Amino acid sequence: MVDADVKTKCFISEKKQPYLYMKVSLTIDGEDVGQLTPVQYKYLIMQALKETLGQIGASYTVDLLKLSSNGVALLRLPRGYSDKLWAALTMYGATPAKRRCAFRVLQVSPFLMGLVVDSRWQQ
Amino acid sequence: MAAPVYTDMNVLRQPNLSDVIDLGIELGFEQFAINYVVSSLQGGKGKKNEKLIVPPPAEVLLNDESVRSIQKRCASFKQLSRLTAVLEDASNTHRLGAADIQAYDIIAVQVTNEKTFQLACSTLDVDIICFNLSESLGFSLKRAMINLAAKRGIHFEIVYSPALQENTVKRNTISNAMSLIRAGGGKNVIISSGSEQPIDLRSPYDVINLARLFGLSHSQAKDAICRNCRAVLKHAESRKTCKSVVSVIKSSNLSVKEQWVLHQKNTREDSKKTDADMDSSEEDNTEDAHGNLMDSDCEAEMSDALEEPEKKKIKL
Amino acid sequence: MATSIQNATFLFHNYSLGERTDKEQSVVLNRYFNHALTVILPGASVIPHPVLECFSDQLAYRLHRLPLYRLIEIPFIQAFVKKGAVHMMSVNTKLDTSDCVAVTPSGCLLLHLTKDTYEQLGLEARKQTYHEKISDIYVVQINLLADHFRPGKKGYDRVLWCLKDRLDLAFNFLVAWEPHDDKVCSSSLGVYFAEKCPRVERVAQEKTSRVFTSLPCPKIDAVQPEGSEDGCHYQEVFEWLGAVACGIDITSEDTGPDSYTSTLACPDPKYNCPRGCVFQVSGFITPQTVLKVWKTLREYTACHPRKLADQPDCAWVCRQPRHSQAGCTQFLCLWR
Amino acid sequence: MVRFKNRYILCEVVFPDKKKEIPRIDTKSVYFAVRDAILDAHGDYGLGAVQFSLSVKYLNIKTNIIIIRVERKHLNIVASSVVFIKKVASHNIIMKTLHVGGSIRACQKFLISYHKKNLPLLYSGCETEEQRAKVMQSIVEACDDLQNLTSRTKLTAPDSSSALNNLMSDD
Repeated sequence: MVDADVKTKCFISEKKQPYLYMKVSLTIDGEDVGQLTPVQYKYLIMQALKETLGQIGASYTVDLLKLSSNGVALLRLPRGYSDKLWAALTMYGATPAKRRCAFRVLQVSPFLMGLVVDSRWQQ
Repeated sequence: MAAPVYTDMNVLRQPNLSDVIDLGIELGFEQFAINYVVSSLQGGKGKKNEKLIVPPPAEVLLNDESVRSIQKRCASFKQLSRLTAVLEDASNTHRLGAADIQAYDIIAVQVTNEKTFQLACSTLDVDIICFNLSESLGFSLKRAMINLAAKRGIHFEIVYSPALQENTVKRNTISNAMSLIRAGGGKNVIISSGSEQPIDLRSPYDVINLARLFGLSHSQAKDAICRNCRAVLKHAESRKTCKSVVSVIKSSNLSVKEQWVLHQKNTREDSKKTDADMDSSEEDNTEDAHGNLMDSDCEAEMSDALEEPEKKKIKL
Repeated sequence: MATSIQNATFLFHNYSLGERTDKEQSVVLNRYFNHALTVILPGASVIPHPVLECFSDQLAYRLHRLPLYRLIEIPFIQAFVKKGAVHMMSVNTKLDTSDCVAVTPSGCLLLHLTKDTYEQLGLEARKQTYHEKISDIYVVQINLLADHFRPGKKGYDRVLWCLKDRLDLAFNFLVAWEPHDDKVCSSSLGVYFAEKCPRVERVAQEKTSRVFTSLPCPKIDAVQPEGSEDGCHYQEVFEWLGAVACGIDITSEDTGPDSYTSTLACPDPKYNCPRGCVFQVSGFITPQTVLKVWKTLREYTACHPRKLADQPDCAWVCRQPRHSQAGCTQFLCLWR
Repeated sequence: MVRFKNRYILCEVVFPDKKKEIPRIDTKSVYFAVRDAILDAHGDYGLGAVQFSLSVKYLNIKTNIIIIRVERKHLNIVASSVVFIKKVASHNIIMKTLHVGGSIRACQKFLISYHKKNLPLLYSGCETEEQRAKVMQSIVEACDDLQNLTSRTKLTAPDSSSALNNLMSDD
């Protein structure tokens, strides 16, 4: 409902946004990542966190917002710990089944809207 | 000199090298140093006189054809040859000065104990010092030594790909990288993949973030895969041009775009006293020509490439 | 990309329908380079046709390897910079490691140079600072519209010489032109550059639209956007909009506060929207087009009061020298 | 010259199982217990960050007081992990963090005042007259010390090991 007598206002948020959103792609050596269910995908993320950051690292809420069929996922991380969580994903190199794997971050944004399109165009 | 681009200073020479580089380019790297590792500077074990055989850099690098096909996709792609020698002891280090080793773009040594570490930091003429980060070092990294090496323009390398596989290795890598960064204050560090397989590679931004985990600030982390790599290249270049960052070329060899230097000089001769003795008719050097326009900046660049005051200037 | 996450401020403008101000226009017009535009219309089953029409007459070109000195040639300045708004920026250049160039509608040529290029080029520049930190980026600003910027003057000759004779600077550009005079076709820019660089091609606009059914939507309190009993906080709403634009399914059982995979949910209070649509255009979009879309939507929303239209114009600051906050992406959320 | 700043965590090992004799623990087993706890709570990053500086500096087997050294920057990692230690060398234990100090001396000072405060508790637990008299004497001494403390602003640090041993021998 739009009120006619609402005055034009500008709000400026705090500098630190509560979340960090990122687009990551997962590759597993010799395996089709498209077959992974969201639960499996999330499990791998939790493994990655647990390995590098331990139980405390695994206790941060990392949300798997969307999983595409090519192993690309949208994640939401708490802002304050995003550096460590990101590094933990980077450092993850082998799945529990001893297959080599890699999480690679494609895009990062403090707003979910920023991940709608990638403006770094490829030719 | 090329602008600082994202560089991976350590890609191992092995059969599926081109796959690694393909992926590296896709991820955003533009420069790669292809690494050839010499496990010992001594040749064969049996005979004393048997010499170490080092392949010429051309054999290590990708051939022209594949370079051209890569450059179609990424115009700024560049490959560099790098030789890493593992130093078990202080003997045979003179081999590093031999022509076949000097033919490589970058020369690195992997130190294994305190003695070789000190030697490499203080006297050896190398560009990069690396460690086996997957085990505990067994000696302490002295700040004085690291500062000395930094002063000589030598960089320290952190290789991340071994850490991706095993937990103990990961832990030791983090620990060693942190103590290296703590001792050196985060200066003169480069981070490279050391990858054998494409799956070991991470994108530049991942690496920057990883470097922050090791204790670098954001700008230092970026420098670690960007500006410091260029500094390594400049240092390597200086090794070839009689230990100096000033190189001399004949004025007749100047390209058309650089010819202005000569005319500029003639009109401005009186403005610069220091340049008066450099007669521009015979020889000139491009670096100094910029000095005419922007002294301070040029000097800043020189010092960031090589912080070695006594070698900085050369009498012409 | 990486630097962008350090500090990101979210600006939220709350406009009333009744009030007609120029403020909103300036907000849109000051974001020169736009890459994509997303329109979310809960309640509408199709994208209104007038919205689609807004994009039809905007042309954008991609120029391959255009030498930089072409941008300071007098014919270009006379014919285009002075007679319209030129939106031009280099592409496939990373703001943090390579040189970037842009021409703004205000007639300013901006060169974002790395230290190396700066030192070789020999033009006066100031050091770029952001977040109180000094970076290694140097910014050269050249006002193309200045009276004294013409051949024969010292300044012009110097710039021309630097760009033409000292360094071979050539970039790939994206360019769009909005002439002041409506009778002039904006395609003449493409024709002009066809002779100046190896290849010119039109930038295709990618349009996608999606229809959703039965979606929980947050309620909005226009008086108190910072959250109240019958309205969600604007940041929550913005997140929700992002989720809808990204095509995230927030209704499935997998998501919710107790879920293993994701805890994202529609903020409270909410209502269920039976249908809606998402429309997205990507390409090189001028602020004028954005404004046009917005004005169209305003009329549209006026007839359907229960509408929520927003345009996060994903301002492409990624390589936008002018507003560069180290490659951060700014958003503009206009809102009814 | 910048030096590496450390923090020292003073902990008391409490044995929840009521047993006659107190189990013996050694520095090594405590070190590994701390190490495993860090690995579990903070993973490879946590351990990697502290393993350079982590060490068990002091262990008193009579009072079960330990001092753990760690680099100042990563104090949190260790301090938060110590809480999770349940076992040392197969004995059930609880780690009770008493104090965090910038030097061993600061910890020692704290420890002495801590023990002095706890002397009355010991008194009530004494079984023979002889012990009781000894503890009483210690309490009197401690009170004197405390008075001295208030009268003099500067504390002359007693020889740490002997002072501790004096207190311990009362047990």
